Amino acid sequence: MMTDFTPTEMMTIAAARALSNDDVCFVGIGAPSAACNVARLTHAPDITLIYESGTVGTKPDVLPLSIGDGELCDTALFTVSVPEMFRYWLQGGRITTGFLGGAQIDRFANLNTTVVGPYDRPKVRLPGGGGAPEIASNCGRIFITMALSKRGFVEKLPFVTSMGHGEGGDHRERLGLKTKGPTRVITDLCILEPDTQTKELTVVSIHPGVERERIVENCGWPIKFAETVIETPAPTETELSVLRDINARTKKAHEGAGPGKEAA
Amino acid sequence: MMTDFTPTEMMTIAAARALSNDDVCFVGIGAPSAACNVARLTHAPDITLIYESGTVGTKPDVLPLSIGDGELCDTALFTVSVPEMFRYWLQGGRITTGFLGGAQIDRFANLNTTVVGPYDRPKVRLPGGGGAPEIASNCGRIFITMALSKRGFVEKLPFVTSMGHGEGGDHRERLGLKTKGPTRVITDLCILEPDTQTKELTVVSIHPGVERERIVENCGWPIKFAETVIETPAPTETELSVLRDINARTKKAHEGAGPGKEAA
Amino acid sequence: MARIMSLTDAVAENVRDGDTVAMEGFTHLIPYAAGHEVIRQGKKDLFLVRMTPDILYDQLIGVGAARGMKFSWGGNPGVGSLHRFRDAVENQWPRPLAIEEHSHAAMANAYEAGAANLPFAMLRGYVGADLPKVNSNIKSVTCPFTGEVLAAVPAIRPDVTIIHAQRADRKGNVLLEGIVGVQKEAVLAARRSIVTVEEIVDELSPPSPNSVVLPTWAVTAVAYVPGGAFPSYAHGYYPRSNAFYIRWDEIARDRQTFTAWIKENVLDARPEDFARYAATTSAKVA
Amino acid sequence: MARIMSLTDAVAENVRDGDTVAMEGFTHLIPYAAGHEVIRQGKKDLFLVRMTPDILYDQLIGVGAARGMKFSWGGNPGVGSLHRFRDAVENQWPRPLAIEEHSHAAMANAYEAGAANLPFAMLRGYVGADLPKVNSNIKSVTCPFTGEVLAAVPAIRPDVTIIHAQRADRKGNVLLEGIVGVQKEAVLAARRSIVTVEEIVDELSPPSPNSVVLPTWAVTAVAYVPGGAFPSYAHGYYPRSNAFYIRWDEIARDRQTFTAWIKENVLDARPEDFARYAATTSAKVA
Repeated sequence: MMTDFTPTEMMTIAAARALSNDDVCFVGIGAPSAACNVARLTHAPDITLIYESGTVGTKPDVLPLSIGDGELCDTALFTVSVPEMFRYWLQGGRITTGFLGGAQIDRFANLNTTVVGPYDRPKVRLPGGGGAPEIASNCGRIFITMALSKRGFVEKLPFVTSMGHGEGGDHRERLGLKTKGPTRVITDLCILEPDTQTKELTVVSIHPGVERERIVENCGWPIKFAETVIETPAPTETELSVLRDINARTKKAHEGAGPGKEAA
Repeated sequence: MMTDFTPTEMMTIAAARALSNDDVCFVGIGAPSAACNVARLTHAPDITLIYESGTVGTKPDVLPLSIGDGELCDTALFTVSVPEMFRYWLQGGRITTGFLGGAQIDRFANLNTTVVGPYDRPKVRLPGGGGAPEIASNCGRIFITMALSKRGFVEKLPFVTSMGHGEGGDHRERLGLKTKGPTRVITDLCILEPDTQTKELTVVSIHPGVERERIVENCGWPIKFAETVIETPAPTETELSVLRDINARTKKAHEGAGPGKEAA
Repeated sequence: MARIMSLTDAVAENVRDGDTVAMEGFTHLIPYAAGHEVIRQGKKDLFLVRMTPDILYDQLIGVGAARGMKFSWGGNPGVGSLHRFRDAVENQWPRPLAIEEHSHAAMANAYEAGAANLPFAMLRGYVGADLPKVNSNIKSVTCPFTGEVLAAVPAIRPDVTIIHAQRADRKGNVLLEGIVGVQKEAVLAARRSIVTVEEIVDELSPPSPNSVVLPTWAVTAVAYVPGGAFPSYAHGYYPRSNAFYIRWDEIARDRQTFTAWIKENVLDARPEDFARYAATTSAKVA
Repeated sequence: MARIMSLTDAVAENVRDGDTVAMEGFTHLIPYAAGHEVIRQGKKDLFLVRMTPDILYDQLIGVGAARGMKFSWGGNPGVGSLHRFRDAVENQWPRPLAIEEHSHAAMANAYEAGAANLPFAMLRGYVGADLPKVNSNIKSVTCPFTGEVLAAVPAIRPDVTIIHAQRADRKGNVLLEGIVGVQKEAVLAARRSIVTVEEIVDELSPPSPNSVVLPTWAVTAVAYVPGGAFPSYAHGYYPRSNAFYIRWDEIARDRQTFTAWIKENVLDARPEDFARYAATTSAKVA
């Protein structure tokens, strides 16, 4: 049990713990990618990691900067075309867990990565949905990881890029979805899970040293706490060292190549 | 110029001559396969031969017994899955020429390889259409090769497995087809082509030594002759020796393996 | 995760009476050994699915294991008729066989749609052909953008798909190469799947990053059955016995010779008997 | 048959003002050298198509070559925004950019439908998402067998597709390996295609019978441009320059530094300049 760790490290490790050896996991880039690989390098060595570029069963030694780094293909069991990835593997219902991040989330775990402001006259144009709309509907369940902040956790999304629990309650079932949708949101301060009835995100676990007030202050809606809230176990020494090692390897690997004048 | 050849040899060689170096040819098994490979080994060395098993640009040394013999894959430029073959390559409009055989044909070059007698109570159950229905509609043009006989060239087909010119005239256009359909039928006695207006198959070339009467007698409908009918040039020495060589190699290769007791 | 198990157990656990079963292989890698095990175990009322029912399905039909068949080309390739299939369709012997007949393009698309978890497939197909008149599972769909009308067929979703492959690793990941047909789609479209293999290896080592691999979590059971595709072939292991395909014509033409052949070569035989076909051939070329 | 020609001629002959152009590459094998040639030749009013418009499309948008773009994810992967893209959408600089936005699944299926010569693609997609509200090219289709409603999008049929590949043989047959993205589909869906390659070889020698090959008769032009995917990468030849992707953020953030970079590295440069990226890297691993 360590006491010297950052909130981001706690977030990544808490996210990693959500995964198991039997998961077939569709990995989003950024925080999800770190969490999935920490899981693989600690308690879930046989987890299957899939990136939407087509790499299946990949075991990267450094974290990819993009979803299509060569490292992902070099260490994959096999690599398929992108149409096949989305048709046979994602839509085919073969993915147990999708791991997403996002720019904004609402209380029903809907995500926005498209625009801030009106779609036609955006204040901020974000990258867009990419794989998210169909990851959100076709994976068995969805984990989301993003830092808790008022800008990110908002009362109302300007745009629903990918559906979580929609308007809450049985909204997913009403739209014919048979998958579970978001079952856990892992932040740098706490873990949220949808209420079984209303599907509103509710704090179920608070990271060590975090005050409830700080969670309330950093959420854009009046956040609810579950009846029983536990404390997230602090990172173990192994978890932390695995995470720090892969981050160090990654940093080293992504530096170097010259500014368009010299090659890497 | 040879004078000592069989009608089947003449048929195969006449069919081979219809193909050119630039053709991308979807090859049916049997007579079409022999013709296509004779073309490749004589005047069209760069012809692209495709078998529906997924082999593209194949150059078999012996004729395959089935459309999926290992020889086809071993000598192919590449091999794709069967869904890809039918989706990207055939339906994709990438094939210039489809080469078909059949059990029965009518005067508009429609083919039957499904049943003789009623579909529900067949007198003879034939193998069925396989790739033919979509080969017939999606290739740029179709060549057909089959021996002329009253049983094969019939007044009315019991079942249309694949469409040629339908009821004749502009029937294909009326169904929205933009491909040419059958442009030549090569038999062991003569070559037929559809009339430009009616699309009825008409004799345009007669093989050396064949009498018109014999053609009339062997056709199930009152067969028409074009105004100008030429004599098919007899096989050349090269054509005959190439055909006989590949037939000999093929015969040798397909014999051998024991009767389910010993392996090949 | 796939379980590596004996062929006998794999068939016993995964093939049930009445199942819709696809044993695929487009000339190459046809799962003969597994099909024979299905016959030996007396599975019945199967609805068989296959683009190219050849000798193996002739055998299953001839022993009366099938209530129906969905197919697109039912012949002995390059040889002629499937006599047991014809006897069933023409004379209802040994029992009637309900057929659902398609074109290759439609079957390939229907497997593809099954693998992609779509309810139907669409294609530019069947134009001017008679099959839609006798098969109510051929319908149409209209493009919402252009108004074009395309043919539509239901996705194929077998209860169980059975294939043969070159090799598996000890985790149950499977590699296929050469003429791969619709096997990947048939496995992914099915609820359960059995793969017999020529070899089980420590490392799968795909020869290219884009090789045709089925991961262990997409397969139900893997069984080691060298020679298990004979008289079909395994690219890189042994060639097709074209001679046996030719000889099958005599065996199957007559009900009695067929029945005798089945007794001797299937009912009184074991999966291990296929190993001689793998063993007596020339060295591997893969 | 593909013609093997210079990149300059290939672009001059095959890319026309106003064309719908797809330059594909899912992180891997992005055709940077060809894209730069398009900029140098001053092609204009292009409608760009790409799943993941990254730096290359940021450059094309920034110089004002594009009238519109169809895409599914427009960012600098792992780094952040595409500033030129944002400037065009948010401030119409240097000109307005009409966008047609989809999900990856929809785009991948739309390319697939284009390659298969279908007018539209269907998918289980967009459920509960807002994109259908702002994109009239997202419609629906009903399964004629089950009554299920699926999303539908038009097939993508570019006037010209441009890709980079590992190698071609002297006849113009092309081999791709590794993360192959949607390049095969993009080429087959297009009227014309340009492929730049790392190497031209006597024998293509695919490492597996099922390798990703584009035959010469399915390609319009092949150009030898070693290093032509930099700062993207060519599997087996040189790695991705993640450092350049990170650095692009500063270059593109400001209109002036962007314009200066384009002048120095594109307008005043030549296709041959890409060779240094191929040459300075570690030995091939393929």
